[in-house]
Amino acid sequence: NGDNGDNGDNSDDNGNGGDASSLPDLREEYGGDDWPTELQFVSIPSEDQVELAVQYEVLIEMFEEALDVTIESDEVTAYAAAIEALGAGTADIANFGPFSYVVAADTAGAQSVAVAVSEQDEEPSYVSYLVTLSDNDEINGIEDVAGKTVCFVDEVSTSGRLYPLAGLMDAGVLPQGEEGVENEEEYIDPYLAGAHDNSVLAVLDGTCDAGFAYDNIVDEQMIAAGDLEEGQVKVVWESEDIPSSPFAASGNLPDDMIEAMREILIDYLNVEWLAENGYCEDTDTETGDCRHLVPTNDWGYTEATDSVFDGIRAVCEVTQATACEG
Amino acid sequence: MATLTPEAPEAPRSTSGRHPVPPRPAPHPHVVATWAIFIGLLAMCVWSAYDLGINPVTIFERLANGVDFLSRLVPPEFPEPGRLIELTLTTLAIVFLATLFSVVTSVPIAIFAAVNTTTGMVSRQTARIIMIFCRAAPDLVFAIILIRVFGPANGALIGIIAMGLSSIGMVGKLLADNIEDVNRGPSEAIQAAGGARWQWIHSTVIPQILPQIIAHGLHRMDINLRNSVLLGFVGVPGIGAALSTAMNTRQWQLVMGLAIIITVLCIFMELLSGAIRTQLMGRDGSGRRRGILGVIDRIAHNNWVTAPTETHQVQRTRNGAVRTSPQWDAGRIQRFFGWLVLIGLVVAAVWDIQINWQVLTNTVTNFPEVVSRFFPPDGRGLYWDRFFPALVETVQIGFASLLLGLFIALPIGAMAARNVAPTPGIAKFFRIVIVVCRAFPELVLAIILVVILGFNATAGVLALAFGSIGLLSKLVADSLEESDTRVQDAVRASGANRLQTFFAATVRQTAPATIAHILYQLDVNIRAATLLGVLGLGIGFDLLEASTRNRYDILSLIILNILAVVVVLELISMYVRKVVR
Amino acid sequence: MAQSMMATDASFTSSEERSIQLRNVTKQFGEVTALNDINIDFAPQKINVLLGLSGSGKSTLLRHINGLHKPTSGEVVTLGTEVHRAGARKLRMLRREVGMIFQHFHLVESMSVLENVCTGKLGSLGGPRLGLFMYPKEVKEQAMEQLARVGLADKAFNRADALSGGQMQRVAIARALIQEPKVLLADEPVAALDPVSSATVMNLIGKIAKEDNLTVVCSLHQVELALEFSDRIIGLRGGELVMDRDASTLSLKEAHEIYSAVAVVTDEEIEQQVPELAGITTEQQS
Amino acid sequence: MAQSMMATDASFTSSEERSIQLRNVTKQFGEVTALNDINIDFAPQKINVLLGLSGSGKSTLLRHINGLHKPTSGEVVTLGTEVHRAGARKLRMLRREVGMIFQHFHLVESMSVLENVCTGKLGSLGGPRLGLFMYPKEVKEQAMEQLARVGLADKAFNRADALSGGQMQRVAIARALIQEPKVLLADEPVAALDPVSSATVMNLIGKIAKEDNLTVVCSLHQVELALEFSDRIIGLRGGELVMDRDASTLSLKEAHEIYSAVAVVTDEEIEQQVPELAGITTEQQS
Ligand SMILES: Nc1ncnc2c1ncn2[C@@H]1O[C@H](COP(=O)(O)OP(=O)(O)OP(=O)(O)O)[C@@H](O)[C@H]1O
Ligand SMILES: Nc1ncnc2c1ncn2[C@@H]1O[C@H](COP(=O)(O)OP(=O)(O)OP(=O)(O)O)[C@@H](O)[C@H]1O
Ligand SMILES: [Mg+2]
Ligand SMILES: [Mg+2]
Repeated sequence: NGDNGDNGDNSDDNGNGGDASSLPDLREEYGGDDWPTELQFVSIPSEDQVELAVQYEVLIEMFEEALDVTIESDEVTAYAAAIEALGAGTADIANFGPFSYVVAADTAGAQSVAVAVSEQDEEPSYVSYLVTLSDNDEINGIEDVAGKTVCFVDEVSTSGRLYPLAGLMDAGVLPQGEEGVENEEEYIDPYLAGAHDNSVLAVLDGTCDAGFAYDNIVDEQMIAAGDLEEGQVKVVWESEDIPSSPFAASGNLPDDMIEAMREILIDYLNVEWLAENGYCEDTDTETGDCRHLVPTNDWGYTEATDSVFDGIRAVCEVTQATACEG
Repeated sequence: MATLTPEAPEAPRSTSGRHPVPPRPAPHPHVVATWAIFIGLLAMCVWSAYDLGINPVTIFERLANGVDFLSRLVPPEFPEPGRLIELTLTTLAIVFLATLFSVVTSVPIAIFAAVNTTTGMVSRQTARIIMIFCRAAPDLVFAIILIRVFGPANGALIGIIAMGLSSIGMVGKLLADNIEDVNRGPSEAIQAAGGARWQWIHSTVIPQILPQIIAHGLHRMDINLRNSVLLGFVGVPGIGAALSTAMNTRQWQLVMGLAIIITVLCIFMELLSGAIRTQLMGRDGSGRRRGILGVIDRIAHNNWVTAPTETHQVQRTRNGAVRTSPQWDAGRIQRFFGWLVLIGLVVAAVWDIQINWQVLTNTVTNFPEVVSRFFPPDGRGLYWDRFFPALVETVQIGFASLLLGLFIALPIGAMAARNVAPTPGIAKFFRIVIVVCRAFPELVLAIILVVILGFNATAGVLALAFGSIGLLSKLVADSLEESDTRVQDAVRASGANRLQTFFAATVRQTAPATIAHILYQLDVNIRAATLLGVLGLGIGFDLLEASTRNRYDILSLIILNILAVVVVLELISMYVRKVVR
Repeated sequence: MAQSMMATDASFTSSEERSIQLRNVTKQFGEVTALNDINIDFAPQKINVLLGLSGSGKSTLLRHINGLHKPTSGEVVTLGTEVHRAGARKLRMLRREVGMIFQHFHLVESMSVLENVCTGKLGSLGGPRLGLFMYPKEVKEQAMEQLARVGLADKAFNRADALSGGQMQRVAIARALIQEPKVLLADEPVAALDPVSSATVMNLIGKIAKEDNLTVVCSLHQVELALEFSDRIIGLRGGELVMDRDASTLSLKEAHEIYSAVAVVTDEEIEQQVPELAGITTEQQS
Repeated sequence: MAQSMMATDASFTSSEERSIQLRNVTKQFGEVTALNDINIDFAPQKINVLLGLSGSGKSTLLRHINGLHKPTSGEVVTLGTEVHRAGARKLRMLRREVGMIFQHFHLVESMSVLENVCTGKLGSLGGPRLGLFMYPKEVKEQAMEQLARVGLADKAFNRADALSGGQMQRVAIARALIQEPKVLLADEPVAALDPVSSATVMNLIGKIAKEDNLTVVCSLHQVELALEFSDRIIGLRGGELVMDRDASTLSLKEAHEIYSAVAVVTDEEIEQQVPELAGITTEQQS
């Protein structure tokens, strides 16, 4: 490996440009003779993902080398199928959205390995927005949407449905029933737009008075795509922090193997280590070339025990959403 | 010519040596080309299956492992009745309006496309290009584009237009063929009486193809009902959307329940359209009409319809005026109520889907701007690494599933044909098998298979192969039944047995039709393979991804790629069908 | 217009006297010469029968009269209209006055008998019609009347395909009559019918031609029928006029000569088709 | 077998003398009686023609001879086989010796002429064939020979649907001949053909029947052809035998009587179909 084209010659801050030997042989270190030698990896485009194509090449390369395995990789959109596959043993490792991870953990025994973060010591999280047209004077907070048409993303969206529901309950717009959301239609006019940008588009064309979408789509993506002009909408509410997309492994894998994976992600797969070992040059997490080697265009990975996702479980508890059922 | 002398009629004729079989003349270049195409396609099928790693042994092993998952599908769970009815009505309304839209637009397009009714070369080619384009683009593609135009609020409208547009290709093509096959005598008679073009088209061509218009409409409604399931995954409301949600929330029992509902609806639709078609085609052997019309006929005959019997007297009504409208017999009642029901259905369906007119007018004004964003197509450097291999995988899935499907579909089709099956009971049994296979949504099957078999093309290939049982066996069975039985008689009269007659007369008669059906199935499979994108297979995955991430330039590049593949295929099969007749 | 006719040929007289004139009409279909320099006039109010083998050019000649074919060279004048140079509008005007019936009736089988008859009137109506209800009441009444004439008033609302062949041809006649034509062209009107129906239909054409003073040009295969119903018999062979006789002057004996002259197959023709047959027979004899 | 025949009817003799015998054959299709108590014997090596109107039962009778239909009651013995009670195997054995040709030829249109002829031999070959290459060389040579006999050797590799009607019928004849039949059944072999082709085909059948000593049973519509080519003429009307004459004893005059007895329409029949016609004519005259 180490043929990452554009670095090569002028690597002044580290001398050993792209040397494979810098990765330890973890299989030997952990004594993993009983580890499987073939792994099935499924990747699901996560909600907060910006780029069309996520580059898992470096990750897979590093896993294959350090764990001495071969990895078969597939992309899917239907993450229900991914969860089932993890449970059925036809898939071993996967990157999940935060919410689907919770379901996978609770029903299919998935284990969180690590979470991507955009700065080294940052919290691994993002938020959901409630937006409305800038010139809408009636809606200035989440409590103002009572009786209005409100756009959600879909039944199973963490930031586009679950956290917003919890927020609406918190603000007293929706009552907190025994069974979670009850008779939602009596209090607001809910509308499932199908996607985050559709939710914003629906606000723009007047279908909805206000809509939920995650931060990045409003702040960057739709503006870049030309669907939205700066200042067209205003953000009237932000959700609590939502944990970012974790990298998970099947609970059927040996524990020490999962531990070894965690070591790779946390200790090695970050812009600093990659730059030091000649994979790339610029460690800047906004502009540098190293960030492209981290699958989610972030700094790297950080520890995420299962309890990080308790926030989502709590939201599930509050909202009793069907999506949370296993 | 010694053999012809009356004195030696018993002389062993073959030993005369006078009539060796002459060398077969060199085949026509078109025939050679067609064989080359066949061999190429077959090689493509085998290579695809090999390259995708389709391996029957592992398939069976894994299917055995899947039993655990299957147990979670039962017992099926159904939505509460109110919701169920609402969903069903929405789906039916969308499917009905989409079909109506396509039929109404197809008729004029077909008239321009048919050689005997077109107004000129330019309009003919234009009409044909429109049809090819509509055929080539899967409805999912139309839906993805339209969702950008109409906004998410008008999901039903998007479904109607998307399915309507993609139906125009097929319905228009079939109708154009029908128009070309129409008896031209009546048209000529009207021309000879001084009728102008649009007069004779209206008065002779359209009445002659009216039964076909309705039959194709009903047939297409069948197909659209199945397709509507898929459109549910991109936001078209109805059962498909419910299925999508159930699947995402992993309520597998509900998924099963909804799949059963869709299957039942499809069977119901199939029966209904079959019944309507037989009604249209008229009377049974004894001259009496079947079903409800027969009842009306009999009532009418006994009681209140008095058809005048005087052959040389102008018919008069009770008050002495010349009768110029038909009596209210079964036929007129049927026509009258037929129209009434149609209009009623349109009104009900339009009301049911609740178009959001205000949003619609807002969004339609955006149309040019939205469309302009699709240009120029651009792969952003991902084409060769990502999209092209995905496209190849999609095509491979199409081919491999055809190969697999042939092994299953051809024998089933043969057994379902009444004139081939050993007993009528067997034919009937396989007919039922076909109907059920046809009705079960491929997509649901694909998802189940993906879970069981893992994330590889095998699941998609199996699902599509299963789908070809429904379509291909039916077409094969129908064309076997339509073969000219008198030819079979002739071969039988020379003492040939059942099997010999089947191969010599029946198979050879239907071979051209069967080849056309197989090519059509390939077409269908490749288009369906793009739709497997919702499971992450092939180019369809990138299509959906580009759509959700607003990459319009990539979206249009992928669409152009899909169109190119389907059009190339279409041209090949058009050529082959022309040579093989 | 009369002037231009005169100019081309001095023998052309007013359309009163000769309702249809063909002058040096030749028609080529690719390499096939379907009509070869045909000159013929049809006087008004007479029944003319064309006799000839299949492929002799009967249909082609008939279709020149109302402009369904245009001559490769030569001139056709029908009811004063120069068919060979008429444009689409002019042809439609002419065709309103020329009824035509065909061997295979050419009815729209899925349509009611009454509506089929009404379609004959389309030439004089503007705009397309998509159903019986779209025709004016007068047209429908006229259609009823014509159906009564051909003895099918009781079948007016039947579908056309529920009729027998003879009845279908009578409907086709009614469709031609509703045009109130001056000329009736009939292309083998009874070739597809059984003997009973043939007789009925030919009877009917003869009767109506008398009643309405029609000029009839009719192609036939059967010499007996031709003799019985025509004023004049014209024989065609290979696109050429080989005979033109007044029917009233013909005896039954002469009729058979006509038949053999026009329609019976010669040995050469058979041998032409299967050259080996002759050869084989000879060998055998030797 | 001969015994059982004797038992049923003393007049049954050996199959040498009478190659086809029908005894009291009645055939019902639902309510229609297609054949009504027919008794007839066909002597070997003679050409027999069935004359009759459409629906008179000609096809039905022919199809009884090789067991394509079974009688509702009565007995059919062909070449010594009791057709009315033969099982599938026995029928196949019989059919190898009985060639049959049809009005519409019934060729597989997408197949080559040569292969079409070869299918006639299937009865004597084991197993299904899916292409010309699957037939033994001898069969193909025989087929070529028969094609040469009917004058179509040069068309052997044409597709059957590229031929004219007369040529198709000759291919069908070759297909029947390759069976080396003793009996040739022909169901209106020329009804779909023009006069020239008809004459060719009938000539050919006559010639071949002589050469190969065939027993021919052929249904026809045309009395002239019947007279020219047959040894015996049998008239059917409404499923009943109404005439049975030796052709050689018939004069041309008698032939016309035959025609009127069997095929010409009576005035009553015309009036039955269109009672009004008569009425109107009277009205007009009055
Ligand atoms: N549209 C056409 N294109 C090419 N050739 C034609 C066409 N119409 C007629 N012919 C040819 O012209 C010749 C005369 O044909 P025509 O139909 O006038 O004969 P016909 O006497 O009416 O014969 P039939 O009794 O079969 O109707 C034939 O050789 C025929 O093949
Ligand atoms: N398979 C059948 N089912 C029912 N009725 C039949 C069948 N075959 C023949 N018939 C009837 O039997 C009668 C005799 O028919 P057949 O075909 O033998 O007449 P045909 O003399 O051959 O007439 P054509 O000249 O029209 O061929 C007709 O009334 C016909 O309708
Ligand atoms: Mg003609
Ligand atoms: Mg018959």
